[in-house]
Amino acid sequence: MTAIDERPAPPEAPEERERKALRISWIDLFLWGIRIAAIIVIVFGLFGSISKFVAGEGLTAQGWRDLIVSSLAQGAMYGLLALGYSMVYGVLGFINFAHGEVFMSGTMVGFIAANWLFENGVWTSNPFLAMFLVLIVAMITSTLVAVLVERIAYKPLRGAPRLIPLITSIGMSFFLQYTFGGLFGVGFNTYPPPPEVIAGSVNIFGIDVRSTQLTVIIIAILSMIGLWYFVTRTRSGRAMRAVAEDKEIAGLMGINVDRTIVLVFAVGGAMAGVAAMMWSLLFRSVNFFAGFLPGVKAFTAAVLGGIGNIAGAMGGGVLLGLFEGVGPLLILGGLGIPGVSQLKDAVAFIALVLVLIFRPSGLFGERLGSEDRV
Amino acid sequence: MTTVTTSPPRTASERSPVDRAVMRRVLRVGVLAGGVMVYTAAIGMFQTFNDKEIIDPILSLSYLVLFAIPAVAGASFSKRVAIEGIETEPLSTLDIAKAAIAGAIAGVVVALFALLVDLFPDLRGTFPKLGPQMVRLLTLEYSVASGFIVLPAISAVAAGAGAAFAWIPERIRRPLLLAGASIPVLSMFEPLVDDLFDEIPAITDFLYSPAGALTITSSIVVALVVAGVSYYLRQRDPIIKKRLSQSADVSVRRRTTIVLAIIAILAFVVLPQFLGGIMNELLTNVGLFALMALGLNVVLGFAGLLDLGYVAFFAVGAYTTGVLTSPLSPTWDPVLSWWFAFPAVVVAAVLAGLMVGTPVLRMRGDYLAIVTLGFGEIVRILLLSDWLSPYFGGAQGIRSIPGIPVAGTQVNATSPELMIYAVLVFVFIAVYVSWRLEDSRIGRAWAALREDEDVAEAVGVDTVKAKLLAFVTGAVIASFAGALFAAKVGTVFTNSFQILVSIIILVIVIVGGMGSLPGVVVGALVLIGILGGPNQPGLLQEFGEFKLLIYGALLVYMMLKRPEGLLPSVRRQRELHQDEFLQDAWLDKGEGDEPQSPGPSVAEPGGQA
Amino acid sequence: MKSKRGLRLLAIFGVLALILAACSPAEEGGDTTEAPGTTEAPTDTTEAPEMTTTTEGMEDPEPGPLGAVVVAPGDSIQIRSLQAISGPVAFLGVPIQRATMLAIQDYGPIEGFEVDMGTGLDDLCSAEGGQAAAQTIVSDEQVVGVIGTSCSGAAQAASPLVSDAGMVMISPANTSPSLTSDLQGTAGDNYREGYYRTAHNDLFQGQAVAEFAFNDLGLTSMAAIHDGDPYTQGLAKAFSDAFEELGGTITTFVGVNKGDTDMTPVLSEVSQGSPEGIYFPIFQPEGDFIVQQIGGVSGLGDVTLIGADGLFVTDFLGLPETEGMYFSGPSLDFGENANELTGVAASAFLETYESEFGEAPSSAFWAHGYDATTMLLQAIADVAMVQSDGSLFIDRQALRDRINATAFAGMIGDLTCDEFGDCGSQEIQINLHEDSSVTDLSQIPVVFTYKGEVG
Amino acid sequence: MPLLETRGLNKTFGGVHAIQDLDFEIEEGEIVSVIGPNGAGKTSFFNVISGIFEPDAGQILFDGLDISGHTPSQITKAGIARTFQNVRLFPNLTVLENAMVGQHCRTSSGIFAAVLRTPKFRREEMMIEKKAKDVLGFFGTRLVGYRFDQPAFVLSYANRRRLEIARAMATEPRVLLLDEPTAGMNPRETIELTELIGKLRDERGFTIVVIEHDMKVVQGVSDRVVVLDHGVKIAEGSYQEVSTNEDVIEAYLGRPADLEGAK
Repeated sequence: MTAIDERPAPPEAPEERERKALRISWIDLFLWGIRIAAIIVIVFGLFGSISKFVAGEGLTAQGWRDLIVSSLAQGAMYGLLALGYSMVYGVLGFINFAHGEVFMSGTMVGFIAANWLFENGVWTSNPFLAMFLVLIVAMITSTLVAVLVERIAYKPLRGAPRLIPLITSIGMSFFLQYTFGGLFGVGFNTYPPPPEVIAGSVNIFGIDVRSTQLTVIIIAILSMIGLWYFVTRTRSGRAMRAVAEDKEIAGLMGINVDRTIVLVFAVGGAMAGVAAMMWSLLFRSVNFFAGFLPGVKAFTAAVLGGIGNIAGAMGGGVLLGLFEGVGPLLILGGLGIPGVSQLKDAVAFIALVLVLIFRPSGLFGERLGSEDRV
Repeated sequence: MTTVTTSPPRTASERSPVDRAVMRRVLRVGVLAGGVMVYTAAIGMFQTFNDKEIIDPILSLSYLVLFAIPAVAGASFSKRVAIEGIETEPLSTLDIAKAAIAGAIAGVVVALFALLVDLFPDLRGTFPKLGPQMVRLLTLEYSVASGFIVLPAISAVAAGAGAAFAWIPERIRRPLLLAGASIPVLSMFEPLVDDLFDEIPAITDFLYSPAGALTITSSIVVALVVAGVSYYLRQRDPIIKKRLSQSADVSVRRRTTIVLAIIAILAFVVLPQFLGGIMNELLTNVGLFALMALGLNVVLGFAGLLDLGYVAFFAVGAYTTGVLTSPLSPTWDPVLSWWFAFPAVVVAAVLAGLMVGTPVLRMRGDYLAIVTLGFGEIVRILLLSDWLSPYFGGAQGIRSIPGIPVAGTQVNATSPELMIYAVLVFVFIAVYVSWRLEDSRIGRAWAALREDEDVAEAVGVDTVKAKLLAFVTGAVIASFAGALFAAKVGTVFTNSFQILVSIIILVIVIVGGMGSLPGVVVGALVLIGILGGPNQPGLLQEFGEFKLLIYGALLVYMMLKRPEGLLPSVRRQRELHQDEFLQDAWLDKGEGDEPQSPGPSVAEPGGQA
Repeated sequence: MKSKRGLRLLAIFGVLALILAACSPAEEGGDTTEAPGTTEAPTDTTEAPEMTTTTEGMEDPEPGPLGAVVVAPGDSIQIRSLQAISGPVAFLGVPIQRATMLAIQDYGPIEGFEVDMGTGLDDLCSAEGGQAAAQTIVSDEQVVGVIGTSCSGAAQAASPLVSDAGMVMISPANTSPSLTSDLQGTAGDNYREGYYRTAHNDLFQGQAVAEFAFNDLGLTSMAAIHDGDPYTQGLAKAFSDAFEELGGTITTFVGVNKGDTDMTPVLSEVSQGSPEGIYFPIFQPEGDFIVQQIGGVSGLGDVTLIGADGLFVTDFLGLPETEGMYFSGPSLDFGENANELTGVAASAFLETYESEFGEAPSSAFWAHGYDATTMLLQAIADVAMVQSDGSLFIDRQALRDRINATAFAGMIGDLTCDEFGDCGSQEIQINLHEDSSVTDLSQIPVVFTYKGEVG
Repeated sequence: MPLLETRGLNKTFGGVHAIQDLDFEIEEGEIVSVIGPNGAGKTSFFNVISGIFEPDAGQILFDGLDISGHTPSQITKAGIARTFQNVRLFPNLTVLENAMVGQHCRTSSGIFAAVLRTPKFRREEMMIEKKAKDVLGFFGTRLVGYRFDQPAFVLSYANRRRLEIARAMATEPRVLLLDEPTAGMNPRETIELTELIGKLRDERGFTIVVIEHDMKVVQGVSDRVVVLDHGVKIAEGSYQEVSTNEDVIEAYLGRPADLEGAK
């Protein structure tokens, strides 16, 4: 044969290689450029906002506080939803796109319960019982839908290339959306107004906080504590962590992997149910499409916080809530851009891109199974 | 697969009619079928489909769909999984009986549902589709009570027929099935047929009633003709097949492919001349989506990068064209012709591809999905924003975009029979480019990247470059679609660039077959042509309301049952049917023959390989 | 290498060009309406040869520059309905489509020819959707006119096709100034001959609200919120421009995104400028979120809220937070107004509607739809001529001329068309909503009326 | 001047020293075995050289130039190719395509050339195929003929190893890093491969570094043996020298079977 029988010649002249030894490729340069630009934009924006604030223009201190509290409430909801994404990713290593629809199912069926309770007077006469019942209904619905989706769409795909369950979940997401759209109609259903007890606002440390927002934040904290206890202190929780770490070994240790996976979906679903209840307090209007954007945002939150990390999901959610609630006004507003609230969603996604450029494993670090680590 | 492994094979003598497992299965299938029937009614599909007659005036689409469900369920009773070495149970009348019982159960479920809706009219407050009209239709305009007799009876017959179908000898079954299918197909494709035989109204007048459905007479004639032709062809079939299969020789096969491709191209070139405005409009939309799907196919099918914000490149193409060519575009004054704007579109797409591609280069594979989705939204939001409206028009979009000037005329929507050629030219370019790239050093690098990124890097593939190249190629192809879209529609608004578009392109690529060029084109033809795009009506406008439901269901179904797509690429087929290939390779050992590509119907092996 | 590539491209184009060239003569002989656009020659002459052969006493009419439709005896006169009948805007389009249907029934046959609307077409509230549907319409050369579209964006893409085909298009719901004129005598960028509308022009509504807020309410600084929809953004812009023209200040002009739920950020942004009033001509549910969340934003405690027709719906008015709000919109209190062409009063129409479809109309533009349809039918009736062979001859140019001269009393008021197709009554009114237990639209008092004057 | 040389190489993973102050060199045309107990840092050594990990400190000189910090593809292009401990092929590509991918870094046609099928591109493609067939032919009849068009995953374990080596050869390297090339092979195949490694140098002129557990192979192929333990080079020399070195015996004490069993 020909060339290869001879000694392969050095492919390039040494000088040329030497020049390439410059480690910084143009991609790194580009990324550094983005980093620096981001920092400059943020610094200038902050500076602009602060100087405006000092000059007595722009938002008042109370205005900022209101904005932050409402963003926190919104963020807490993202956080609870993010848990579902994070846990499923931690265990199965794919994005369960349909999780937003799991949440939506909770809000829709919760609406039936709330409406029924309202018509029967329970909503006004016994608000806490009513809210609790709605919570239970939403949680049960979301859990059932989550488990059903797992059974129908994901279980047969164990071990398939990871793109496949991801695409399946996108399909499932649309299927669920339009199923609910068909069942409930595409119009908006409005929950009855929140009961009197939480309709006003309370004063905490001198800050007026709307009671609904406070309730939402409290519920989120309680759910997080409950979940933390479940995951760290119970047998099933430990099984979940073991399966997340290594399915094969967990199976060898006598853990029923399939059942644990179902449990993960169930717990994620239940948390989505809680978020559904919170949604009904905060926004009241629901329709079949209500789950899509919160779902995407919640996944963003999960990635922000570091996927697979339960505390990270919550932290990521709260941060995302702040980024998109306060960010536009604080940063972009400071730069003098008009109509910044319209860019809210763009800010949320840009935050995601920036976080992944600065810290690819999320702000609080990833916790992934052995096979998913890079 | 599961049913086979759990129940040991039984002989006829052992089988007892009161076998509890059998009963449970009958019940389960019946309730499931009933549930699906109820589902179609509860989401309103059943009622909507009633507007479309299949055979005027005796059969509407709604009843066809409704009773197809027990028929399919019934057919499952006479399905046998063939396993080598184990004798399959022969079909028996008992199967039909079982199917009929299951069908009856399904009917009862539906009747119960109708009763429920009838008893609680308040349900309509929450579930708007559950009204008296639905009950009336569901019980075939009889009373609710008689529904308990009529529905189970028809469902039982449908299910029994479904089961009995397997009894019919193969050579008759096929023509029968085709004849049966031809009636709804011809009825639903009425606009197409109407358009094709525009000049010969005698044909359409004979076939269709004023409502646009087949008449009783015409459906009988159609069924007979189709059955006859297919029976005749089937007799001759072996000869043709033999001739084709003998050409295992690669060069002959390649020649066949080329001949087929030329025929297809000629058909595409000639066809628009015979079609009216409606069909050309439809095909133009198909072409635009095919173009985008071809682009996504490079990114996803070749390089394995899941881009959920692909619509962003479409938007970049459309907006660049709009800004440069429209006299109304704010800020940008010179009015360029489409041809001069085109290079700018390509440049903008390359830049956009790099902008999106670079930050995600080092990210984990599936973060890519969410980040690209985010990019898609960022682009849309920025284009819509008041902030950038001095450049992109914001909510008012960019209007008065001229068409493509060709030989003194403007090619745009007012000349659909020319627009289609513009789109076809670019589809051909995209197909040609993808085809050439796939079988080149770059295509192999993408394939390696898709298989195993780390190893690809280790054997000398510059994965950064390969990824960016994929992103940029995909972006440029999508921008072609955008440029054509802007010229065609004449206005661009951001609501044409929703996430939904990305998802639908994804469905096209998946359904057609990731990495398969004919698959992607056929996928676009089938999905956009029949169901339609997000803002584009398809041939079957009756499905409009349930378009996205069907898209979602299709995506799930394909992933579960046929992940390689309708016309799979060879590599995908290998990947998803590795165990079958291994078996074949084992069987072929020593023969020195290349493995036959296994059909989808090959029995799956009992265990994982 | 380069030249080779060029050669191949050339070859492809060459082949295509040859094919086109080969086919074009054949086309001229055949369906001429399928290749409209470039020539001003008559585009529809399929029935023309027949006409010249008739030799009965009366001279049969010659088709005008846009051609003519000839309806054979026994056939129906074809008009089309093109509305948003699926998706989120269906609430607007469905009642209009139904009103068109009922108007055709009420009007009855023209010269003994039935009028057929065909299947209602869907504009999908998008440019592509409108264009695709228009393609369907213009490929049937028997179609005389179109009632549509619901959305301005759809009309911008559809009207060139319809106009080029010589047909007329009357929209009951488009309000964008670009489709007609700027009210100062300059044609809008998307104005096409043969386009008319019975809906009001956005500029009037913007002007009305600005005058009301500035003069009557005495507000000097206002904010405007839209939702990124061309309609809401256009209206908010029209308002802002008019308000600043009057001497007021627009403190913030901002959009929310459709699907947004948390309005605190946008309201905070608005609160920065401490406006005295907010105009938000948007839809539900974003409008709901705004009124529900505005109480939690400091500095916006006692601003005057003004909504528009999109929020002037029963559901929204039932919210306790909407008390004290103003709503701008076309005059929708049709009461006993009757359409003089059919003699049907608005109240009678509503009764028929409810008995026919089992629900009240989900938006008030049915009346515009009804009037638009009768306007078209009346014009057809006026220009249609029965020919010697019993067929009906409708000249397209004559039809346009006739519609330009429209003058009749409809349900929405007096209809006359200006030279750019604005035919609506242009009456804008502002309602004050004081009690959330009153949700019947006709019970809510009108506090301001504005009659737009063109020119 | 040695062809490949490391000076004071260091790599730690979360406090664990995978490689410590490693000085290593190999002359052109030499075959050096790297041995050591499990966890000794052998594979980490390969990963650092081939650019998968960047060294924390130290230099990697290839042909006198520092290549540390380059990406794996750049290093492969410079002339160092490797195989993996747990065979990593592109399972769904055909055998021939697997080998052809190896030629990627030796070819340069871009998108336009590929789309337009320029003469240069066609020549290059023919060259790629020829070279791929040539390297596959190195293993006798095992990977040729009908095998060309078979997907890689149908191959037997030993054939996969061979294909991986072929793919590495296709990158036209000067140095071949073979990570346990005989793992999982039966004795007959092992002997055959041992001979092949010799042939790789003698006929094709590659310089070869091989990680090996099988001492028969080590004895059979090595000009020189380097012993690692806990990331530190504890011995170096001919097989005879090393196998009698006390440090080495001590290092292997935990698992004496390895050494003794091999003998």
